Amino acid sequence: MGAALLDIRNLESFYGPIMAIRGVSLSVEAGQIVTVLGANGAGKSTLLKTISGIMDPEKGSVSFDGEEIQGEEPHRIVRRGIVHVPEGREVFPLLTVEENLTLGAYTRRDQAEIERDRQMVFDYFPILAERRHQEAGTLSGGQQQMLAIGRGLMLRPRIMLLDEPSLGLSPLLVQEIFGILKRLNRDEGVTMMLVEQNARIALELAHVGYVMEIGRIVMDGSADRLMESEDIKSFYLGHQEAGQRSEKRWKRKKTWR
Amino acid sequence: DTQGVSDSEIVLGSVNDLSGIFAAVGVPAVNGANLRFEEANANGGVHGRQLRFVVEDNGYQIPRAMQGYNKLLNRDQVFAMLLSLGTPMNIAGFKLLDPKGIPNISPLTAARQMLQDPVDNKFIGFSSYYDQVRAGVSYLAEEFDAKEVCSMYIPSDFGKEIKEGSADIAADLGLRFAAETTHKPDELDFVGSLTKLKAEGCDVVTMALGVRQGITVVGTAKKLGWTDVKFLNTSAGFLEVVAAVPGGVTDGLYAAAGWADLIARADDEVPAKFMADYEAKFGQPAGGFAMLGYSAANTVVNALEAAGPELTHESFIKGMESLDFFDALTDTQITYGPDDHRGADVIVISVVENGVWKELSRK
Amino acid sequence: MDGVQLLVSGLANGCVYGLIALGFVLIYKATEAVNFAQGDFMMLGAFVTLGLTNAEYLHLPFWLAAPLSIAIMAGLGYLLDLVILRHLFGQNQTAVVILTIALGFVIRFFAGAIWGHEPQTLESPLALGDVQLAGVVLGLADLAIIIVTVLLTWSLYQFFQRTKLGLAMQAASQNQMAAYFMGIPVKRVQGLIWGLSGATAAVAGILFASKGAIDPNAGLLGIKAFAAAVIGGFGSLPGALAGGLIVGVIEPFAARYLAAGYSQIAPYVLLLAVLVFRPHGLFSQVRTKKV
Amino acid sequence: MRIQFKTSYDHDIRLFPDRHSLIVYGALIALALALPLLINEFYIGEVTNVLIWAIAGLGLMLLTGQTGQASLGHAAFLAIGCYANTILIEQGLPFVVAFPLAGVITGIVGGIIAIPALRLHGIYLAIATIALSILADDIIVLLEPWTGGVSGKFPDVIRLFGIEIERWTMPVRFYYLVLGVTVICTLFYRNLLRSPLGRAFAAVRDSEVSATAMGVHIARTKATAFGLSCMITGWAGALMGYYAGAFNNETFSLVISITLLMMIVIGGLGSIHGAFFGAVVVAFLPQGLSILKDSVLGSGVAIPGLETGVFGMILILFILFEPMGLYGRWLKIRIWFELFPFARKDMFRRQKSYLKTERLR
Amino acid sequence: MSLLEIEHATLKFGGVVAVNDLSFSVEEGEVYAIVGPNGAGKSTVFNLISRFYQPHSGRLSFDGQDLLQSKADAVADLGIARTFQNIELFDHATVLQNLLVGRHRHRRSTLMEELFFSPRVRREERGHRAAVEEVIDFLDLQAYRDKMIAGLPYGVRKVVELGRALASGPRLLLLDEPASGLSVEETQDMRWWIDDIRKQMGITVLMVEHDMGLVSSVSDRVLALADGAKLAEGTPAEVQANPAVIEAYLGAGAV
Ligand SMILES: Nc1ncnc2c1ncn2[C@@H]1O[C@H](COP(=O)(O)OP(=O)(O)OP(=O)(O)O)[C@@H](O)[C@H]1O
Ligand SMILES: Nc1ncnc2c1ncn2[C@@H]1O[C@H](COP(=O)(O)OP(=O)(O)OP(=O)(O)O)[C@@H](O)[C@H]1O
Ligand SMILES: [Mg+2]
Ligand SMILES: [Mg+2]
Repeated sequence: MGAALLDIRNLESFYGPIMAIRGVSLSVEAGQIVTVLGANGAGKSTLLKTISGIMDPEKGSVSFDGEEIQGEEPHRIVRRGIVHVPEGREVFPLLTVEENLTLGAYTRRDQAEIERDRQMVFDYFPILAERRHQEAGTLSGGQQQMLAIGRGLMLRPRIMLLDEPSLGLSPLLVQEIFGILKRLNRDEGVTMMLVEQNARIALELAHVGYVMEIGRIVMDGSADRLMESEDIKSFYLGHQEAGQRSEKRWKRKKTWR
Repeated sequence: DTQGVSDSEIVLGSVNDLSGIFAAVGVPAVNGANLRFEEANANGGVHGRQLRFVVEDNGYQIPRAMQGYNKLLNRDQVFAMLLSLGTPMNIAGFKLLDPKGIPNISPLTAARQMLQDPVDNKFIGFSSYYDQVRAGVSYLAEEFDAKEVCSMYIPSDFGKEIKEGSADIAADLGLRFAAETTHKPDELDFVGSLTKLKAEGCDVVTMALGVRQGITVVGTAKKLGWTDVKFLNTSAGFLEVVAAVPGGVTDGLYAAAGWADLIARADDEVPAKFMADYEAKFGQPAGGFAMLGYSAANTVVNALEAAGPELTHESFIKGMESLDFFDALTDTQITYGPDDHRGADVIVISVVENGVWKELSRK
Repeated sequence: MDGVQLLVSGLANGCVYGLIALGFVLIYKATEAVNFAQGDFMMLGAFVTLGLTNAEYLHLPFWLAAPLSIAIMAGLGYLLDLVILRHLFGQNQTAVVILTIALGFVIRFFAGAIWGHEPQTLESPLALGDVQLAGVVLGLADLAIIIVTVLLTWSLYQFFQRTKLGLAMQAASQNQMAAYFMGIPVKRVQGLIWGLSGATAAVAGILFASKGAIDPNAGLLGIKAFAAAVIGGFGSLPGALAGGLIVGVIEPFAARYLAAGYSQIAPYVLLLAVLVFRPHGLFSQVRTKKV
Repeated sequence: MRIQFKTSYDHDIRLFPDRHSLIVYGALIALALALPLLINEFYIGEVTNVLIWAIAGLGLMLLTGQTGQASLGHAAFLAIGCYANTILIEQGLPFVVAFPLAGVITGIVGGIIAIPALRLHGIYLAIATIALSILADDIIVLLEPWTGGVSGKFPDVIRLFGIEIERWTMPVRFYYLVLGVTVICTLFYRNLLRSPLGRAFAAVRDSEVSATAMGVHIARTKATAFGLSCMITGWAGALMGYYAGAFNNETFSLVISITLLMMIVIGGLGSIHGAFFGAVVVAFLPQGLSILKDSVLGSGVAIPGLETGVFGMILILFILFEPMGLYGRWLKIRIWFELFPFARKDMFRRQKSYLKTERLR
Repeated sequence: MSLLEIEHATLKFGGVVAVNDLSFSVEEGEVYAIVGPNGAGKSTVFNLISRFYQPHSGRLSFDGQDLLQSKADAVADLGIARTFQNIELFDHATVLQNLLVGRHRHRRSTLMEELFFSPRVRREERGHRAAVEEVIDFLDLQAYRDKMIAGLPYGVRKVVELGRALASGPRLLLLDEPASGLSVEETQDMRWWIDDIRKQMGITVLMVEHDMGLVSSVSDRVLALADGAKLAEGTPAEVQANPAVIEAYLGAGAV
């Protein structure tokens, strides 16, 4: 494998007095797809936000391409080629679909290429082409999610931070999107860091996986190995029988808060 | 022992507008008064007492004014109030001053209520807006055979005084009070109002507007080609800047006020000295309100002298009532008496000519 | 003939409101903040020009002083954002409202301290001379105001509609985080818009001062311009102009035909009426949320 | 660190959440009652003024802090309360009846005015209320037969159960009257917060859509909030009238409206404490500056607009350093002490925060 | 008579026909699921029932009453509660307060009583609180009771929203994608909760969901929508096997 493109060391992030990330270290190598799994509130989104500069870490470092970037203004980090597709479809609600996409290419100057990429996004998601003049805020939930992903693609990133890209998408589209991600990674060598609740499909796509619990990495390894792990199976892949219900009821919360 | 008087000091107070819409009036007046008090203090004070003048800024708001009164009366314990600005503020202040018998001298408003009952502790420096506008209108009626009197005003106590004065004098002289228009302080265009007044055939238009607005009105009328009309200001608009607007915009504007303009007499000895002193101290040229402040302070100093070393409110009021002197600065005779709490009775009528006020007549 | 004269002067006047309203709308469009000091910015712009060009001050030629003061005000606007507003980035907009109100106090204080409280007149070539046309009189300044306002509105509109930066500004106001994800330097973009609104204020100030005298309280006019912007649908540039024109035109007609005591309240009654029937102004910028 | 053990649901319903706060607020009331023994008339007057502003602040806070509707026209409601009270008393009603009624009338007028205003949000509401504030001035002039127009009115001495109360000649009595009203208004506010209506206010503020889905009638709730807010404001207005001793069309100007809004933002939106903190700043700071100026520059010096200018600068600093208002700062200080010595240095460092458009309703 | 009946409802947004002559009915006591591609009009159907949107044509009735007679804020009074696809909570309030707002439709106290906090208000407050505590117990939200919404993770917010709807004591519960953003484990919980809601509380559930596992395990009947019109309706197995549904929605890999 190549050198680490993204290297995170002992990262700590706070929301006021609340510590959301408690010393996380991980690295993503160029061309890899890395997935981060974890329960709700484990700090996955916070980790991505800290990498993309939307949040400032209190301790630790984030290096991209050998340069430390933690605490930099987020727009500078974007210009380095890190794009963050956030959780919960943060589109520009009063701008049209087309304008949203145009802004995706804000940092780029190559007009012809931009046009080509826009066409590519429209090919991926024909509904967006159909609705190109509709205000993004009036799109359905899933359509907004498509727009958010498409807008991320317009940036031609070197690494994509994807926070629950499958949120609210139909099963068919989930398959399509993961297919697109796979192709992008394989054909264009885009590195990815993927946070997903749908652990199965994430592990199928990823090369490497990390598991986070209450702000810490508690497990890591190649995706195949994780897929085989019993803990992962029972907690993230849903390998229980229906009859386990009563037992599950009391041991349901595997971590106490 | 009277409040505000010690063996070494007399405290005088003022609730003034140093930051609000009448700061252009309050600031120079306070400066002028300070100039006079410093002179007095430099000469050893009055009967050995230094004068201290405490000014509270009310920003032309009543609640702030009341805080100012609270501080001046209860904390600084002032002996008398001087040059307080604003009709409603002064009237509100009377509620406090009257029970304690604290004198209110030369308030910076020419409303008639400044001499309301009980009158013993109230002294004003010059004629009221009401009288000024009456005098002004009669002069113009006589001089130019004006028939139709009109009025433009801000709906406030000030505007009301002017409007009532205009309507009353019109009735008294057998003229017609033809039309009126009201305005907001932030209005900037008067084409509509002037068109209306012109259509009503006004010969004289009395004005109770902001200074800036007054200038615009006169300019706009000229622009509209309406030249056979006389605009009349009162002391509130009797300012050098009004006369000095470039391009002769305000040429031909009349004003009836309780004093004579300063700049026109800049070569006379007393005004010249005052203007030089003022400019030296404050770095700005002196104007009418600075002169007024100085003159009011001067009156107080004279009254304190006359009151003698045993200073109480009674003796001070006696002192005030004994005054009768010629004030060369305002070019007026200042007389007070037991039944006369108004200093200068004269009303000076002037017109703008070549960028300065020119005195036409006195009543 | 009266009617035409009233209309024409009303339009000229309305352009002044429109010009200040443009400043409000610019800021709102790009940051969703409301700059309550916009009127005071205008006053300051006028005084800066006056300080540069009037005989008793620096006495520069007007055509040098005007662009210079526009540049100075643009710089001031940018600096204001850089030094003060940036610290409030991401904070509730009411904080910005209060801050700009307080800023208005400070600006008035400094203007009063530097230029005094008495009204002064700008020595402007636009101040002298009228244009007569078919019995209708219009000051040179009025004519300039109309031309400049229309041009400015048009070009700002184009700027927001056509350029990438204009689009980025709108994006930054709708979702600051997402704008960052696009690589938009949100803070700098907002600084630019404050600079731009400072420049607009200077233009408004110069033209306004050419019409009549100015004093440190001239900024009070901002309230009426604010009303104009709201009538237009706060956030719409053509709306700002339309709102300004409406307020401007209603005034002379009200003054001409309504009784004293009622005429001066006409613009505000109109404003309330517009809001009752179109709660978000003529060119509404508010949408219902899709859930 | 203080730990509360809650042993019944009543715990969250109580007026005072725990013994500690009962003691603190009890002590505060005792101090307020004993105040006239401790300070002179000048300061009693100032404290009275602060309390009147605090009542007005509570009124506006209820609207802006609780339902998220910013009003820049509350001076108009101060005026309505003030005039209503004076006119009712002139009509021969006793103070005990006239004063509460004045508030209720203001509330009703406010509620009615609110009906068209309900569809307005944010700045649209702000400007509509600015217009109200400006119109109030002219309407008072036009209603001269009742209001005395520009000449204004002078409230009579208050007679309450045979006791005469007057601001200037008997400042202590007036202080107690204002204190009483303050306590009552605060209680009302607190009661609202712990009952369904108070929660409906917050619901309307945070999400109109889901409030509707939960069965909250948006328009009625907003109108109620407006009405209640105006009622409290009306009382403050009546007291302000007594405090000033005279009032006319110019008394309750737009500047007062603006000051009120500034006050609650600086104090901290959405909390009762905020109204009081804000009142202390807004009502006492100018006076404090004036006293300070006297001692630094000498009382004779008049620098035009200095106090307002400095006031503005101090406000800017307040907002810069604590955009959440003084109450926010106060909470932090308290937490710091409670955690002592475990507080981290940068515990309260602001994490970056981002805004989203408010143009979606 | 069905609990909820939709007949020939149509709604257009400009050129987009979001709901196209759609008819279906939900029986008392069942769990009825709506599936369909993104933009099929599922949320729009919910918004029609909540009376946020006015249909261009068609009839809606609940328990025999014409729904179109009710305003949006009166729908809760009828006993219909809902959650939102994109979470609409009261962010600046605690979980407890959010749930208590759910009780709003049971408010009986008057303004006067609340101003003076009369004994009746106190009594009612206790009642509301007790009801809410049951919901908190049911959904395991104890740990979050006094937390502000603004700082909660996505998954917890989803549960709080469900809790708020439950707190109102509805007859019909509308759930818009209850499991989106939840982990496998939490989805499991959701499944059991929905089961209990139906069986123990006797509440009818109408839900929109993309997780076919959840849909097939809890729902009695499924409606598949496409372009605002009915594509298929039947048991979960029937709908999942329908070729049109596979083609438009599930994709080949899902069979
Ligand atoms: N704005 C905030 N203020 C305070 N605490 C927060 C805030 N946002 C998140 N947190 C806390 O930080 C922790 C991590 O949250 P984060 O959103 O990163 O979790 P996550 O793993 O992405 O969960 P999810 O699957 O729900 O998206 C959570 O415990 C949450 O309570
Ligand atoms: N206010 C609106 N203006 C214009 N079009 C709208 C509006 N609301 C919804 N639409 C359109 O109506 C269609 C149905 O939207 P709806 O939100 O009901 O979809 P959905 O089935 O819930 O999809 P998803 O699974 O993605 O949430 C979409 O194509 C959407 O773009
Ligand atoms: Mg997350
Ligand atoms: Mg949907």
